[in-house]
Amino acid sequence: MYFESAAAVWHMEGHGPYVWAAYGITALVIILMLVMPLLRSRQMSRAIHTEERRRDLAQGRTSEEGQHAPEA
Amino acid sequence: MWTFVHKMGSPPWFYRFATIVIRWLLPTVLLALLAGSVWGLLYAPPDFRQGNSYRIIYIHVPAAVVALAGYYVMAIAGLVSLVWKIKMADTAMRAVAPVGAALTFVALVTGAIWGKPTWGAWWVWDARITSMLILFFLYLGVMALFEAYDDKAAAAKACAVLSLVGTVNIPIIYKSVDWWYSLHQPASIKFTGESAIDASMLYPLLLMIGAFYGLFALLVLLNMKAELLGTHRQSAWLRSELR
Amino acid sequence: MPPELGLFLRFQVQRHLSAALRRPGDIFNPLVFFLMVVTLFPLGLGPDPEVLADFAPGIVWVVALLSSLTVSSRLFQADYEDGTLEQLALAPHPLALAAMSEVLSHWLLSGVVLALASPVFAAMLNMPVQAIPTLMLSLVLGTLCLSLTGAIGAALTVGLRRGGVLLSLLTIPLTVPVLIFGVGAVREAALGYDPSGWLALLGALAAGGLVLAPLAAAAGLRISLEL
Amino acid sequence: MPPELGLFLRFQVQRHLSAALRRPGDIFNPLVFFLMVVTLFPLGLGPDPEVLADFAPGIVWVVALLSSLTVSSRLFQADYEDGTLEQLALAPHPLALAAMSEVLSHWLLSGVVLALASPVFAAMLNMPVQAIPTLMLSLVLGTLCLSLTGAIGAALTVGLRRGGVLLSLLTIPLTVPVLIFGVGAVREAALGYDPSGWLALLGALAAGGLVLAPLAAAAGLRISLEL
Amino acid sequence: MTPALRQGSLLTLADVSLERGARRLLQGVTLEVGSAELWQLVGSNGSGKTSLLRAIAGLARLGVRGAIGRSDSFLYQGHLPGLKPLLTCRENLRWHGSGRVYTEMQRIDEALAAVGLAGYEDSVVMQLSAGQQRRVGLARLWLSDAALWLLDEPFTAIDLKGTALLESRLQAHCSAGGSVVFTSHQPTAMDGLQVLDLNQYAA
Amino acid sequence: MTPALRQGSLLTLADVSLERGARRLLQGVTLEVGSAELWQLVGSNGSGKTSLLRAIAGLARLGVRGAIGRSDSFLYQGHLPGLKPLLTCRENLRWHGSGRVYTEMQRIDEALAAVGLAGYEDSVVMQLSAGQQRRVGLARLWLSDAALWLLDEPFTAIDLKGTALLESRLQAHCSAGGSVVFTSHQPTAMDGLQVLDLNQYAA
Ligand code: HEM
Ligand SMILES: Nc1ncnc2c1ncn2[C@@H]1O[C@H](COP(=O)(O)OP(=O)(O)OP(=O)(O)O)[C@@H](O)[C@H]1O
Ligand SMILES: Nc1ncnc2c1ncn2[C@@H]1O[C@H](COP(=O)(O)OP(=O)(O)OP(=O)(O)O)[C@@H](O)[C@H]1O
Ligand SMILES: [Mg+2]
Ligand SMILES: [Mg+2]
Repeated sequence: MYFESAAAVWHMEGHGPYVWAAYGITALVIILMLVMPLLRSRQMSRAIHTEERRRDLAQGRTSEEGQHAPEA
Repeated sequence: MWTFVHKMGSPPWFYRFATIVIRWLLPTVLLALLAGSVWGLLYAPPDFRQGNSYRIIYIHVPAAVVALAGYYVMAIAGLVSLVWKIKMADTAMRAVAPVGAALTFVALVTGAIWGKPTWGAWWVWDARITSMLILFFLYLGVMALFEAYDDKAAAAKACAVLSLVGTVNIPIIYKSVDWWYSLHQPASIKFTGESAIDASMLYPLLLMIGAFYGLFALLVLLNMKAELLGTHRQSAWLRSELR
Repeated sequence: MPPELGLFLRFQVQRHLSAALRRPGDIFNPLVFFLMVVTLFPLGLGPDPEVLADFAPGIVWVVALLSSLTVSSRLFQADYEDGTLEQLALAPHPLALAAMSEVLSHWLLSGVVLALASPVFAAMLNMPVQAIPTLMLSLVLGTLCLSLTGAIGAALTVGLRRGGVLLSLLTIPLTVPVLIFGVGAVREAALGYDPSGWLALLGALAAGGLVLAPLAAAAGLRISLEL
Repeated sequence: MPPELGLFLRFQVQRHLSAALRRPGDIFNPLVFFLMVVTLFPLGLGPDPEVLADFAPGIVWVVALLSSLTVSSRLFQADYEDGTLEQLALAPHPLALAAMSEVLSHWLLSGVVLALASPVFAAMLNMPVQAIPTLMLSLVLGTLCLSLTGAIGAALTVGLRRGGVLLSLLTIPLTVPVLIFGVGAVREAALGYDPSGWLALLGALAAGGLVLAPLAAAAGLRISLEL
Repeated sequence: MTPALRQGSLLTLADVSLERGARRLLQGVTLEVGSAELWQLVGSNGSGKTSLLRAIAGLARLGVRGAIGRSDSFLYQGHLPGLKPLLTCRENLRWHGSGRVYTEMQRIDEALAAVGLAGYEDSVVMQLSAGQQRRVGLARLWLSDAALWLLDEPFTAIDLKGTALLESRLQAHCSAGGSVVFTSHQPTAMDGLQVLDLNQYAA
Repeated sequence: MTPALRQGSLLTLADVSLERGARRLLQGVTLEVGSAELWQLVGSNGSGKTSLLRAIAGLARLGVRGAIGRSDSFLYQGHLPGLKPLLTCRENLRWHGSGRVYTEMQRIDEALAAVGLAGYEDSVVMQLSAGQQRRVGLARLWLSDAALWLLDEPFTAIDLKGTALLESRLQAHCSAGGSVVFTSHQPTAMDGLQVLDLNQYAA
């Protein structure tokens, strides 16, 4: 470890704000980029599930029966 | 080899492949990013000229390098989709653009932040910075074009054409921006020489570059999966996959 | 029995020119536009002749780029909207040839005319006289490159509503080399050096563009027709 | 029984905004376009920060003017082509009110957004920080003037094919005062003086324009409908 | 209400003549439309049907001579439907160029259902077929409370079922005391239809 | 000549299915058009007539499945006439988008006369009425020597006399061994007309 104390890490001899801002923004962008597709996937699969259930209900089947849908 | 390519082109197979890869890649990449950052931020020695502000290099350079490579990945995907009409290539191209744009954005913003303590200005019209900005524009163009089409199949084809044209142009752009800079007898601002970097600074940098490549792959795969869920919501394989 | 390719190209260009000549305003208006925009710069930058002369090549070239973009955004619009494009796509001739004829007519009516008129702008901005031949030649070559690039963007956006700004977004990054080479040539000539290196680069861009851009534009047009 | 005038205006603006929000690109693209055009200037004029800072107010304002012109050239185009304009002309409300709503929506989506983003351009061109509030305020007022002027030109040219360049011809001379006042304000602020005189002039232009331009635009639209 | 309008009628044309470019098109057109009347304008291509309708609506004034009196409560629908391609069917009907705003979503949905577009309420108009787009425009007839309708070729691109539907709507409007003046090249078989042949006024 | 074309026929569709956006439009369309045949495509609004014609012409390929074989000698005329508003009728016919250039002015004038536009040869197309503009586009049928004609709603905006004229032209083309596939909502009474109802293939 190069720095002696947590305060020194924070301050970085005056360059702290710049360095931490850069890392912070980068972390923010990475998290956003990770979360967006995950959220979209979850939303999609939930939509597919409800659609499926509605269709199964309409056909008077339980969702267990529909499990062996043929591969397309 | 061909069977592998063939398999990659089939959405069900790719979906399963991506699911497995993501399961391994996600923790690995996060760990590598964390380790590299801690190493670069806390353990690497400061630069003798720039002091601690140089620690930004551990995100700035990896982001810049991967962003540049990303454009070629996108163009290759475009070529594959135009020539061999493989649908997954469309999806890949669609997925690369926002990731590449985000990484370019990171490179630009961290560079701008770095510039303030180093050069006293948020922005300088250095040749390399300028060409990075143009790369950002190229990504934004592809994204805007994709947005503008309603029909996603047509959108992918259009973006493929655009990114191929861009690829032909990138070397010319880079060269021309270099000449532009030398034409105007640049101000006394210079990047630090690249060969001067010490091993204790280099290793964390290499680790971070690797981690960013992994991050790129991870983000692209995640985007592709989300895209597949959207476009194949009617197909039986996806429904059985989700149970 | 389709006519020969050369004949096809000739008739196409002829058709464009005769439509344009029916409205001579279409030729003069861009020139006046150019003139007005060039006058905006002294208003915006301050009228010091020294300063203006120094930056004249840059100003003329930036304006040329912007005005070329503005005009080329509608390159295929009329043909798309009235169904001519469909017919061209179904024709036995390669669509790239039709795209090329469109670009060439557009260039003759805008770029070449602009280059011919450019000495006036040079005079307005105090550009040294020895730079004028270079300015004209670089504009002739450069506007061809700009029209070719614009054609690719126009082909990709022709089927879309509100393509206007989108087109600029797609093409501006691609036109950066043209701007740099053009300014480089005129600047070098204004300083009394030999600009032929820069002009050669512009020529190479134009030649490469003439081969590749029509192909890309044709691919873009086929996609747009699917919408 | 027609709804109240205020309601009419509100619904009109709402209609425009909801069409624009369906395509967020319509809001972001002009910003990116602006960024790109600002980038063209260092490429044309050279990277020297001193020079750029000197020219910055002029550059930003010329670009704002040109981009406003480009966009506003199509202000009434869609309404003309799909027949909405006929209906508006037959409506019990004054046509000027409809024109005003068109201008206001356009301004909200372009001018105001541009003003909000202008600090980034200021940083890129090394403009002094103390000039930024003035830059933003002057852009808000100035782009309203530009949109209003553009609307008059667009109304007069909407029935014509290839109105694009013609429009610029009509409106550029009318926008010269806006450019001069805008640059004046920013320049003054950059030098540390009080820009309120220039801003007051811009505000007066905007207020006068808000009253008169819709009337002129409505008259122009009626003429265009006769074609 | 324009001054030339006779009492109790919705439209009066007295010796109207039209010019376009430098050419005289029509001369001496005289017509009186009371309430509950159904008029079809016929005439060969280029005889001036569109020009006359636009003159009646007040969109064209240059080259129009003679006295035109027209009720203020009218609806004009020309060749162009006035639809915004990026808005959905619902949004397009919600707001009408004439400044009318329909806020009851239920009436809008009923109108859409009436023209056979149930299920397309939230589709963007751009993605409809030629006939479907025309139908969205025609749905306005189900929302209108104007007395006089001026319709230029309303049957264009509409299929047979749609034609029957539209005809019954026009007749319902007449039964309610309104009047319709429309152009069409196809002979239509509606009760009480009166035909004005513009060829006879050709100048 | 596309590979899927059977010997002696001008158009073969084998189990063609169409998709637009994410929606299946048509499924299992099968059709064989030999020479001297006259086919009318019917179907309600939005059933996919335009989409099918575009797929046959080769303008749409995304979302088209199945085998389409079509003679190389064909003419497609869609909703849009492909006329330049600023050129005159003569100039517009002289040059055709398909790359064909007709240099004999006499044939052009004959075609214009055939569609009832004698006297308008040098009029700028922009200033013609809706039906007259359609007629200029249709004049191309008098100049064409393609075997297969694909026409999308050719009768739109044409008056009764014009309709009769066009019908006789289509029949003359068939007598000469050519074939026509056209869409129209109006029932037409031509000899030997065959009708394909797309509603039956709706997916
Ligand atoms: C917005 C501003 C900036 C941008 C867009 C930018 C862009 C880039 C790019 C693209 C690279 C990778 C080049 C390569 O690996 O070949 C890079 C590397 C680098 N940048 Fe930046 N940069 C910016 C600001 C800065 C600043 C202010 C500094 C600090 C002095 C800096 C220092 C470096 C260093 C040291 C490298 C790696 C060593 C080298 O390859 O020379 N950059 N930058
Ligand atoms: N650009 C588009 N994007 C997505 N879907 C579309 C598009 N254009 C048309 N469609 C859909 O395709 C279907 C068929 O359209 P098409 O134009 O082929 O119908 P059509 O049979 O020609 O109808 P019409 O008789 O109204 O002309 C319609 O239901 C429409 O909603
Ligand atoms: N913009 C114009 N400028 C000059 N003349 C015009 C213009 N538009 C139409 N005309 C002329 O006016 C005449 C009547 O046109 P109009 O559109 O009223 O005919 P129409 O009866 O509606 O015909 P159609 O049945 O073809 O729709 C035509 O002969 C045409 O040449
Ligand atoms: Mg008409
Ligand atoms: Mg159709």
